[in-house]
Amino acid sequence: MSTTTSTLPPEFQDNMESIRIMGFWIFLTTDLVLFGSLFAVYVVFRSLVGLGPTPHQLFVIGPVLTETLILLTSSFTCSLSLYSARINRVPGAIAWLIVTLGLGMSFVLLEIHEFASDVLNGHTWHQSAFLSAFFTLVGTHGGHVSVGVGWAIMLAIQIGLKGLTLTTRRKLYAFALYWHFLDIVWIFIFTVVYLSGIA
Amino acid sequence: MPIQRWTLHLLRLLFPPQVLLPDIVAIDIGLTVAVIVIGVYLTRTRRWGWLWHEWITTVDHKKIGIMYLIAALIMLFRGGVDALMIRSQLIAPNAHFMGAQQYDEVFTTHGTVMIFFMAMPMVFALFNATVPLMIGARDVAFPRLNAISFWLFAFGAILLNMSFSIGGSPSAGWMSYPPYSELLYNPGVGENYFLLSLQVAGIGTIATGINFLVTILRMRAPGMSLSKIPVFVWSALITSSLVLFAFPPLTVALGLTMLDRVFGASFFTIAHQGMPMMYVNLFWIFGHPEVYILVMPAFGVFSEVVPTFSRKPLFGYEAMVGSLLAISFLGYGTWVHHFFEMGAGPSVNVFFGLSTMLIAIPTGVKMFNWIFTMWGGRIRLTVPMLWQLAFIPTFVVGGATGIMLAAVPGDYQYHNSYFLIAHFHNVILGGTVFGMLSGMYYWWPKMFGWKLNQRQGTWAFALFVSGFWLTFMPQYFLGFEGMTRRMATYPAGLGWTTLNLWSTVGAFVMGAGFLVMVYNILWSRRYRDWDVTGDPWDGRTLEWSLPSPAPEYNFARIPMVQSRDEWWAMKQEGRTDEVKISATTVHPIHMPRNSAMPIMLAFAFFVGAIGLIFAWFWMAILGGLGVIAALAYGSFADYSEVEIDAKHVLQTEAQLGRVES
Amino acid sequence: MTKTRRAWVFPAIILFGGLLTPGCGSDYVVFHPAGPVAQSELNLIVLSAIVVGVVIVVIWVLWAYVLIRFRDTPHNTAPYWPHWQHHRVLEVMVFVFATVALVVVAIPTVHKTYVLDRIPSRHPLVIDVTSLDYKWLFEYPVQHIATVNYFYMPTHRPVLFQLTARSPLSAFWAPNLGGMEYAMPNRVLPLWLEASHSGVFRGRNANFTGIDFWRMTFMVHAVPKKTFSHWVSQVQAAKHPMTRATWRTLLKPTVTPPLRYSNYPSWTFPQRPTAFTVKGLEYVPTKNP
Amino acid sequence: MDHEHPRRPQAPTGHGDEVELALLQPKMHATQFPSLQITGYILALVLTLLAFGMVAYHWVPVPSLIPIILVLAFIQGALQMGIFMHLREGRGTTWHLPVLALALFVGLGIVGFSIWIMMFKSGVS
Ligand code: HEA
Ligand code: HEA
Ligand code: CUA
Ligand SMILES: [Cu+2]
Repeated sequence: MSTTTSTLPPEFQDNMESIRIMGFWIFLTTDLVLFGSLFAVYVVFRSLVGLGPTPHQLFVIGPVLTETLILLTSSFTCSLSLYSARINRVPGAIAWLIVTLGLGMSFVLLEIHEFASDVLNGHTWHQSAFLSAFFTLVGTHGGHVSVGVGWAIMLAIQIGLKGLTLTTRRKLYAFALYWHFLDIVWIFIFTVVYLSGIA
Repeated sequence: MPIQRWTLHLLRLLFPPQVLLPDIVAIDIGLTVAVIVIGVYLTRTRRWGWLWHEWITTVDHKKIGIMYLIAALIMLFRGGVDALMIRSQLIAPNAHFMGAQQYDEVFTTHGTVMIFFMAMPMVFALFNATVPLMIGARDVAFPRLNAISFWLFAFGAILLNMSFSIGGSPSAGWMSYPPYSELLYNPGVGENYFLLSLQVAGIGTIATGINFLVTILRMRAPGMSLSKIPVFVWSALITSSLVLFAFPPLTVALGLTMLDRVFGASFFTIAHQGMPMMYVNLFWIFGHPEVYILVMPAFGVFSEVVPTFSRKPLFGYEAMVGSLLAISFLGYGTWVHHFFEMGAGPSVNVFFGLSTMLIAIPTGVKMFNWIFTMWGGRIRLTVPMLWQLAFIPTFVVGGATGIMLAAVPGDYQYHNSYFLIAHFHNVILGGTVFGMLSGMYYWWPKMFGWKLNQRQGTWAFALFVSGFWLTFMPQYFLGFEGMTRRMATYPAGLGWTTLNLWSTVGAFVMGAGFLVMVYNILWSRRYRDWDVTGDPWDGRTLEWSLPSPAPEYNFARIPMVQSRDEWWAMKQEGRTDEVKISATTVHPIHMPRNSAMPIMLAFAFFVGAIGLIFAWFWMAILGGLGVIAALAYGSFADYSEVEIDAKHVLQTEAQLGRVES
Repeated sequence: MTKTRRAWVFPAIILFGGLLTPGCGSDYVVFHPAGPVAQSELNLIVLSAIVVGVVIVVIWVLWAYVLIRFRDTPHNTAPYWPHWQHHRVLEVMVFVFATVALVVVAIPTVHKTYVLDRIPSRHPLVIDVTSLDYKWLFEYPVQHIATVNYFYMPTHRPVLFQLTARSPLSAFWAPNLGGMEYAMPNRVLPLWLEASHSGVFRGRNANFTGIDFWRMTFMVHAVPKKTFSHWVSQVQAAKHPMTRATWRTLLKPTVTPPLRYSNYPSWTFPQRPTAFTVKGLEYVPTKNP
Repeated sequence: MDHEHPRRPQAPTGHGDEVELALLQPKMHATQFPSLQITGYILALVLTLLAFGMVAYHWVPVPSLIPIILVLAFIQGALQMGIFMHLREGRGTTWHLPVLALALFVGLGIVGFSIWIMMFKSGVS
């Protein structure tokens, strides 16, 4: 199993850049434990509804399914962006990145809309431990997605300015990892929070 | 008079009535004077630029290590003063040296400062100072992130210490259990300080964990396989991985409490069906691994110190590494032993009681292996070795009482009593503090280039250790007499008086030991005993192959490692010339460039944290924008480097006598 | 070298002083059990102390031996083995030693944890305990009386304490009778204790709840059955019931002297404990409402 | 552990020796059509809609419903990791894999144990 530098994927050809990618992976694992803790809180608090609504009463599944499909699609377009970068198509990489961040933004907007309508119905997180856990778990994910959108914007600018260098390739790769990771977290939110909630 | 009202209002916000105690005012004045004196001194000697270029913006792991060490020693003093205040209050029944509120604040800050702002930075000081040198690397994997970690820690520490004079200290204990820590029982900003200072420092800690994990896995010199790295490096590796998975639950626990307090959520409140025990659960998912985070580096230090001063290789390297792995793994599954009393049921308690006990096996393997390392060796009683020698008999007592605590029905009687206080000081001081001090004395010459006086060091050691035994042994018996922790004072007639007196006397003996140690450092700095060899202890690992202190690029030539105690092997086989370079082989070296971004980023966090503490949301948003700006700036600036040209390297090495003729 | 050696005398003296001070006076509440629960816990404490004591002694002896024998002095005749770093048999022995010691502690730990979780009687006396800020409220649901900061219990009859709190998390601890258990808001936890001889015992809150936490103590009067019924009828006869107004004063964060009430409103204690409901006399977890 | 060095093309020696930019020759391993990505996308959609259908249209009885959709979520997570997250790419030893496994273990442990602990199963203590 001897690998020479040139047969490695491009992001790993430079040693320092490959070390940075590994650092990012490790960061994602800590984020995974962070979400694990939030899931633990949510699962334990699910039934602590007090005088507030139960999950069943609260959730409207239609918009959530839309959010899910949007995020899945953005995950796909994100992988296309990395794919374009790997076949050295700068415009493709940037274009798919922009599509991705656009989808991410619409996901965030839909989520804000969902939260806002809950709050307007009087279901603030003050109302019960369940609502606190719900808003926090889903909100933390949403916050991560928003950060990802900001990051994607900067990345698109950087790739536009500098082209595909060692550094921008590594950044795009890290961004893709982040984005897919959030997608996976969302799948679990969709399953554990929403689907289980209305089941 | 609206202006007057507003000023009064502002003043009251900044200095709530309980803060206007004469002692605090005195300390505030003292602090202000100290800051002014330092400022004037720096201006007079024109040192501002030096401070900025050499230290504040540095990304050099060696300098960051020194800054961590200084911060940790200052915090040891701060936490130690708190400890002496605690002990002074408890010296006699019905004492009113402090009021109850102030006592509560003092033990809370004592615990918080000691664990998060003394022990953790002390550990990171040693990691930073030595790990890259021990693995033959020129720096850590992410030097700028390393500086960010340090500054986040520093601003976290400033936040916690600020609480004392601006707004009020936290007073709910170092683990801040809700609902007591919720607004209902704890209005005011003290608790917010606790939550946010730990949050800010915690982010830095996670970053350090990532950094050292990657450094050790990816930056080793050629030939240095994982089975050849020194055990201290193993301990750093494993500690880092514990940090990775222990801190996120803490982040969540603190974050949710903050949401409750500042944003009106209902996680751990009594009302709205909040569930405070979930905080306790999350806190200890972090808290138990945390105590191993504190002790494993000490185990690592001892695994370096014992072989060096016994002139023998470490006994059972594989077992030593394996037991570290086993402890860290088991350490994730024991946390319920901190709340056996919550009624989770016998099966839960039995499971966690047994998993706790299991840790005695790998720890026991280590204890015996250190003894076997000394067996058949030649023991030199240097100061680092003395600390190690005190560690073995002390730690075994603390560990043994830990096993007693893990016997579930026994814990129903010990929980929250002074037996518990004695247990954990026994392991924390006997393990972590002895270990870190041992490491400090051991690596001091490597960090600073001069040695600490041995005779004074021995006295500091003797006073500190004897004070330790006198302080904490009586506390076990106080536990059996039914004395619980966190009592602001106690009535006479319960039989607690004598033992408490002993304990207080012991604490002051420890204080004296600490003072001798400070004197030791200052004296040794005044009459510097330079270490010209780079290898003052006849060491075994790679850091001793370098001059003291190491040049900024550490290794002019990256060593090709062949065996475990590589430097020892070089000395034995007469290969020491391998570290020298020649004019033909020298290359220019790229090093990361200093950056102001880390301190700016940490400062933005600081501003945001203050905004959240006082619920000044505009300020929190400002801080958030600052963070984004710093990150964006960092992203565009990329990792810039400076080149140290070959001539300069050659010159430096020649001065150190490390160029082949 | 002599200087170093002198420095060692100091810790040695203090160590012995520290170990010799404690005796076994009656102040050592944990060592003077007055009931089966505390007795059983004490037995485990003693057993575990002996086992870990053996471990400590073994380590100390080895440590002292090595330290004396293998010093780096010019005329030391001890062997020097600069390459000795493995010994399979020794390593296995250490492993076995620790494991055996642990098993000795672990078996009774498991056994007792389960035993202490089952109340040994179908007819316990039930006392509902509420931790209020800086005081303890005891209510007898059958006798319909209530006391503050002290209570009577008959000897030789298991008592089932049902613990809850209208204050931050507290811990109910009467060391002579047995170990502690949390009293927490929103939840009722069961704890059983029994007195096997009469006496007056101290109890206290063992979990920090605020500035007057250290004053939050109570007295347990364990008395023969007759005396107990007598006391109950005395309290009932006093015609001094707890009212809504008294309850409100009790809720305030204050320290109070012992008090007693001939009756109390039932809503002062959670009717439907969140987690438990009575089924026969077995306490089983219920689903949330 | 000992075998990793021969595999490593050059020693990681700090910041000194980065590969020259010109040497960089990105090569695609796959074909010129992103078929892997498309497969992944379709699989994700199918799994999501399957889970959704089970809940919304009661395709399976309630008791086994939640375990089944959880299993579906795990399958989808694994697929996404494998296909989109380039899980096995790396240089030298791919260290992120064991760390990731550990994190999963810890994360699931936190969830599982928390549920168990918070059931308050004590009879009498
Ligand atoms: C450095 C820190 C450190 C370390 C290393 C340990 C190590 C251990 N601790 Fe400790 N502990 C704390 C710091 C630490 N602890 C703190 C800070 C608290 C309280 C926090 C608070 O409430 O504020 C605490 C509380 C605490 C509790 C909770 C008590 C309570 O709240 O009621 C328990 C209970 O099981 C416990 C057990 C143990 C055990 C079994 C070990 C074991 O790891 C010890 C293992 C070592 C040995 C056993 C000695 C060597 C072994 C041999 C020689 C082999 C043979 C030995 C035997 C067979 C016995 N600890
Ligand atoms: C690393 C952790 C660490 C360390 C090193 C220490 C060190 C000490 N601790 Fe600490 N302690 C904790 C962690 C630690 N502690 C924690 C987590 C708690 C729980 C808090 C809580 O309940 O929330 C606690 C609680 C605690 C209590 C219980 C308070 C209570 O519950 O009411 C006591 C009481 O004796 C105590 C004492 C001491 C003493 C005497 C020292 C000594 O070792 C201190 C050493 C002394 C010095 C280093 C002195 C410094 C020098 C000077 C001040 C110069 C002046 C000198 C003279 C005038 C002679 N500690
Ligand atoms: Cu510490 Cu569990
Ligand atoms: Cu512990």
